[in-house]
Amino acid sequence: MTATTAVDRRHGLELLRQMLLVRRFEEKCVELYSATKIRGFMHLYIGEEAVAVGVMQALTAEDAVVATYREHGHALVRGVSAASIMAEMYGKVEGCSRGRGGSMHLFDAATRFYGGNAIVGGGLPVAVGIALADKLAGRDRVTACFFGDGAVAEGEFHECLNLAALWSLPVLFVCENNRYAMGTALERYESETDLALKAAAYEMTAWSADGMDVVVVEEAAQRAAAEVRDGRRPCFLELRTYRFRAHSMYDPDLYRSKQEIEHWREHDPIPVLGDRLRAAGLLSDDDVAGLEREVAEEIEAAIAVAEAGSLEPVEELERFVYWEGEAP
Amino acid sequence: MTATTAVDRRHGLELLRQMLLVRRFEEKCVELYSATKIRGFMHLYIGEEAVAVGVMQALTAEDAVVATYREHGHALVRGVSAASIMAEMYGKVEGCSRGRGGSMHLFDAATRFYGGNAIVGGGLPVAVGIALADKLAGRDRVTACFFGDGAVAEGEFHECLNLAALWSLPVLFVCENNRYAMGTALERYESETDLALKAAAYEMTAWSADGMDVVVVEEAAQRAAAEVRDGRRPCFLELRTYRFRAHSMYDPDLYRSKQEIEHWREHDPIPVLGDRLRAAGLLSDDDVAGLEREVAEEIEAAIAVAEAGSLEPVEELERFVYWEGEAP
Amino acid sequence: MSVAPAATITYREAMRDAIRHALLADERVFLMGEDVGAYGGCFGVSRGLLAEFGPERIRDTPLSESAFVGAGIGAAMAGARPIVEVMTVNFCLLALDQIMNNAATITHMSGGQFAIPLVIRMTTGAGRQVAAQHSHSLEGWLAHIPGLKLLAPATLADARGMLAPALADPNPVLIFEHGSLYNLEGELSEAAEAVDIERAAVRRAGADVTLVAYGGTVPTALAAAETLAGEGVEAEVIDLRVLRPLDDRTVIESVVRTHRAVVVDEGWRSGSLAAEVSARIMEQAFYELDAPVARVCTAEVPLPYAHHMEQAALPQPEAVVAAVRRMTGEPER
Amino acid sequence: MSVAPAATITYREAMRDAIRHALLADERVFLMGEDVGAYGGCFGVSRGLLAEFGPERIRDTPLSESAFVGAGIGAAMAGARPIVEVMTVNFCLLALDQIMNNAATITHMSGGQFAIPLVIRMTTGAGRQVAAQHSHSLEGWLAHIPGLKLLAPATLADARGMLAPALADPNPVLIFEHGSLYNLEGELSEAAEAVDIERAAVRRAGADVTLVAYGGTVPTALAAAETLAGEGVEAEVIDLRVLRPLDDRTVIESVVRTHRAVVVDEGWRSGSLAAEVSARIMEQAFYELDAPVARVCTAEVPLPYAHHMEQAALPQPEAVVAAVRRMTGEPER
Ligand SMILES: Cc1ncc(C[n+]2csc(CCOP(=O)(O)OP(=O)(O)O)c2C)c(N)n1
Ligand SMILES: Cc1ncc(C[n+]2csc(CCOP(=O)(O)OP(=O)(O)O)c2C)c(N)n1
Ligand SMILES: [Mg+2]
Ligand SMILES: [Mg+2]
Repeated sequence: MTATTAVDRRHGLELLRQMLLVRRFEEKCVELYSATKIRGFMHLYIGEEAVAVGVMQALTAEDAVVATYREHGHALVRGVSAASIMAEMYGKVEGCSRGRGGSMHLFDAATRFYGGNAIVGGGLPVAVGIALADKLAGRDRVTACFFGDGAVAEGEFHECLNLAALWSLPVLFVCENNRYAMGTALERYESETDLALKAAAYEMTAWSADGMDVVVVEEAAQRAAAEVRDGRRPCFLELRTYRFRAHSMYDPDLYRSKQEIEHWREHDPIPVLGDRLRAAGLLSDDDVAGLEREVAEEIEAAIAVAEAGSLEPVEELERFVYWEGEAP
Repeated sequence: MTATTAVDRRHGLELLRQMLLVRRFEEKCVELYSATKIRGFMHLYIGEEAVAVGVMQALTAEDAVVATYREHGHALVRGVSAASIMAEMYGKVEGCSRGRGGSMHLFDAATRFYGGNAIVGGGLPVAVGIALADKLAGRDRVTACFFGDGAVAEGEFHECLNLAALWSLPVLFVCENNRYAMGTALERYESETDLALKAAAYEMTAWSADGMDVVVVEEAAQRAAAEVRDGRRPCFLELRTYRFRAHSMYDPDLYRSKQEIEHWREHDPIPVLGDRLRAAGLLSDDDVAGLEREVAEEIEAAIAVAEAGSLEPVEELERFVYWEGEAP
Repeated sequence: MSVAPAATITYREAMRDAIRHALLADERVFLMGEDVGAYGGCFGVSRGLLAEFGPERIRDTPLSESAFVGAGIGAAMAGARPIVEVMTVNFCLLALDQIMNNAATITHMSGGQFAIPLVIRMTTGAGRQVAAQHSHSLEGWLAHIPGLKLLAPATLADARGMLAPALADPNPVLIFEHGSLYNLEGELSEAAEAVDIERAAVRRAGADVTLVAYGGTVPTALAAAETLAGEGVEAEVIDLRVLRPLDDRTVIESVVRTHRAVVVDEGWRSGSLAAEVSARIMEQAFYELDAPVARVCTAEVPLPYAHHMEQAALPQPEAVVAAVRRMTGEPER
Repeated sequence: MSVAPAATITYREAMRDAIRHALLADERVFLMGEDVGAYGGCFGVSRGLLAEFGPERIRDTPLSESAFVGAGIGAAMAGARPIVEVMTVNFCLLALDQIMNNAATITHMSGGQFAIPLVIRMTTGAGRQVAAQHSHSLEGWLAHIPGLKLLAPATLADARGMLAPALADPNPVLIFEHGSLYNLEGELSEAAEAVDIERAAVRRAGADVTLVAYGGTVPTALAAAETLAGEGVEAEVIDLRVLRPLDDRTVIESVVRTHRAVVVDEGWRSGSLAAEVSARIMEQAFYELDAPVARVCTAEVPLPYAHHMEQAALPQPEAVVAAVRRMTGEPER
């Protein structure tokens, strides 16, 4: 699928800004990880930004999002503040999960961001349930569920696609196919590597699209989201992408070739969009400089908040094991 | 798929004998259940006999079988003695599982009958593993794995088809599609009800066949088994059948119509084969009478063994929790 | 208990009543699970509800335990009030990742942003000769998991009264219905009163020994108490009712009076809830004990099919009585 | 221990050695799991093995825990000797049905017809700020299941020596490798001797109090013992090593000498293995106790990400020392 619509300048710049924000934010996270400000598992989205940015364009504020442990980008683009995300990774109480979740468990009720789930496939049933609740309550909403290619092998994937299709639930299944589950290449763990084909087993409409071109992603997502909204049934979207960095900060990255990585870097979604906009005369060097400045300031401000943030008193350790107060 | 091969008399009579054995055996089980000689859960295969009988024809003594809790027929046809099965259901130590398993857990190492598994879908990974061990040891064997339509919804189904296809394991997946998972009709729990289509998601060859005609089943099974043996890869076989009785002895059977049951009874696999053989001049009333007598005697003898059998001393309760003696 | 007119009812009917009332009281409530609809529930609990409430609120699910339990979690997070039926505790193993890693965890992991007002019902227990894979008693074991609440109704009043407060609770609540109790019959006031879901209950008062039980072993303990009474030993029988958070205060107060305790548990002995109760008595009432706390649990074997073997594996009143006799025979220190 | 030349080795290398030797010793042995091959194992344990033994014996699996754990069961029943790696204990929840309903059950349920010589390895434990879903310590909890054997190597010798006897065992054996131990370094004889997998081990002798620990809490208990020694209190440290079947004899013999015990367990307190140990001491050594057995366990919360909160939740040497002080301060009865 290739892009057919022309992008107007305002929207084009916004797409670029969002991808730059995610990219620069995570580049900073790497520094902060080395500086031991951030700990635990940290999974970078660098190279895959077009997927979250493109798909989120198709969602409204009422829609819901379920993501994985590789979700910094999804949270940022969804509108969770960079400051609350950074504070979370610092383990500060100002964090979007009060420092209890960390990088893999960003949550934000305000934007219906139902988390960062670190069990592969674990978010899919939750997404199906959110869509079920919305449907039962007669709320016309979409739940976008992001997961990786590796999650397709889990039994829950199969159970959830069937359940969503059987009950005509408004779930947009977004498979971020970066061709690896940790160090295992797709063809080494799936007998059928055309992931969009899987949806046919559930009578679910599916599309595959180039996940390195944000304009293409947005177009595919708009079509799929419209299908979910108006068709009142789930859809499956496979976005072919690639992670430029290792799986996590612990990964020696020994299972793929430098050439392969280089090949994909040539499709870096940020220059891809930049070139497209320049070619259409919609982007200048000043624009880029301006966006970089804007993004850098947002990130610096976020770090300042995180640095200035406070550690939750250990006396509060046992809080929130159970919900405090009345049911909402 | 309809039968193309003519059946010779000897084989035709043997197929009929096996189906009659299973049918009469279970009819007796119903009586014995009412007489409280048999307890616990008991699931009848009545109406589905052509499936186990037809498929088993394609297996050799070296092949392996994994079945479900509805496995009296599979065990009998595989060659587990009626006496040891009946004794098992009586809870006697002479039973094929020493009375520890009961109706749902018939086991017999001698015939590579890896059991009756009562967790829906629970036998599939075991079958995949048996096939893996055979393959790694260079043994040219097939593992036939029987399961119901309901099992297709379980995540394990999805995981196991992928694993078997990915690793080219010699598993013959036999889906006994009797259109109900307990009281839930297939179309009420599967978004795509054409079960053979599911195999495509794993690049696995699949066939559907009429499960009420044992000759058709055997033909399909022979083809599939040959494919597994020679192609050294798994195959999926869907056999469309129907259970004439309730799901279990506890089931009030309120979820389907008398007409539906009547319609299917018109395709009872035993008369279907009888008529076919009679039409070909291969079967006489005397033959049938002879088979009935033979089968009745075998069952009476089995009951005698079960009645005369002994109860395991309670002192042996904790035996076999761990394997006794050296690893085999 | 109540002054409203009383009627004869079974435990099964009491559960059905409770579900009906919940569906009538709050349109956010729905029931989903395997065969809860057309079949009427594997144990007949939901019979008639599909006809009364329709397929949107009484949802038959595919055999996909992980998906529909997880869907219950998501639905609860999004404002619904799901009652998820896992046909039996044996099958909840397939959904345990969702239960432990999502239901029990998300409220805390999100810093208190999401409540999970979810109820999961399961039938539990052995005794019907359904063999190893279908005879688990895992509720005591599952009580290990922080973030969950676990209930074990052992009386008609609890069978009917526990669901409403469980649904009102903003946390995931698991309700375990012991298969042997469904046909329990008795009088129960017509008014479906809610009961507390915090405290254990003293089912029988006694000064000589404390018998601690829950779910399917409450009748066992009461039967043992009867026998003991005949021997002049007055046993106090405590029904834990709530397996997590455990109401140890009620247990300790009793032990302080009786100085002896036997815990009766259908779970396998090692790592049983009975071990936890024993450890808490050790920690909180050691100096009150005249004898070591004893446990009567299920033998550490997969449950066998044969009737005599299964019964030999399960905790019997005789074993409880024997444990008490050994204890009261024990020389004081 | 041994007279063979000793070399410096890490716990990770010791595990790798053990797997290598097993693969070399018996062609029926193979290793399968997520990322055991090309990636070299999530924690680097199997690095290099794919190159040495090839993809037939070092099998990378899809993310399908239930399928490949169950496949290990079937393969073992059919004569293979699988070593299945479940990347971490957190993910074994997805395979628990296979583990409890097949691996732990089939030998008994089949009347002793099928052996299941299967080894399942998992990394376990908290302490690395990987938050609630990745920080479970479930090995003590899983020790509830009859039919399984559970091992928790806490030393280099056990890391290298437990695999061979586990593979030789005709039953399913689960081996839990605590993440905090992989970089443990020390001298170990070149000869890969097998160790017993039946008995607990006294890691430090002492007459005043018994500290019972396993896996990740053995270093915690030893650290506490050091501190206590400085205060003139000699603690005996017992490493359970085998979580099922539990070697309570070694524990009881120690308690009979010391009259006091503290159980240190990284599992959540309620329903922990520590509760079982406490209950067994109650049952077998009650009259020997000068004070109630104490437990130092993980707080009953999903593990938080923030370092200070996570550390506050986990059992620390200071808490063990404090528990012993309370105990020794306790007036004798
Ligand atoms: C159930 C489960 N098994 C294993 C893991 C360990 N693990 C974390 S991420 C990952 C790879 C997932 O790959 P994919 O789904 O493609 O997502 P990606 O990391 O490529 O974005 C694995 C195996 C896990 N978190 N959950
Ligand atoms: C995992 C699991 N969930 C639920 C059950 C209860 N149960 C037993 S049989 C059955 C229906 C299975 O239907 P199908 O697979 O079509 O087999 P059939 O009984 O029709 O032969 C159910 C729901 C079970 N045994 N295991
Ligand atoms: Mg991936
Ligand atoms: Mg069926």
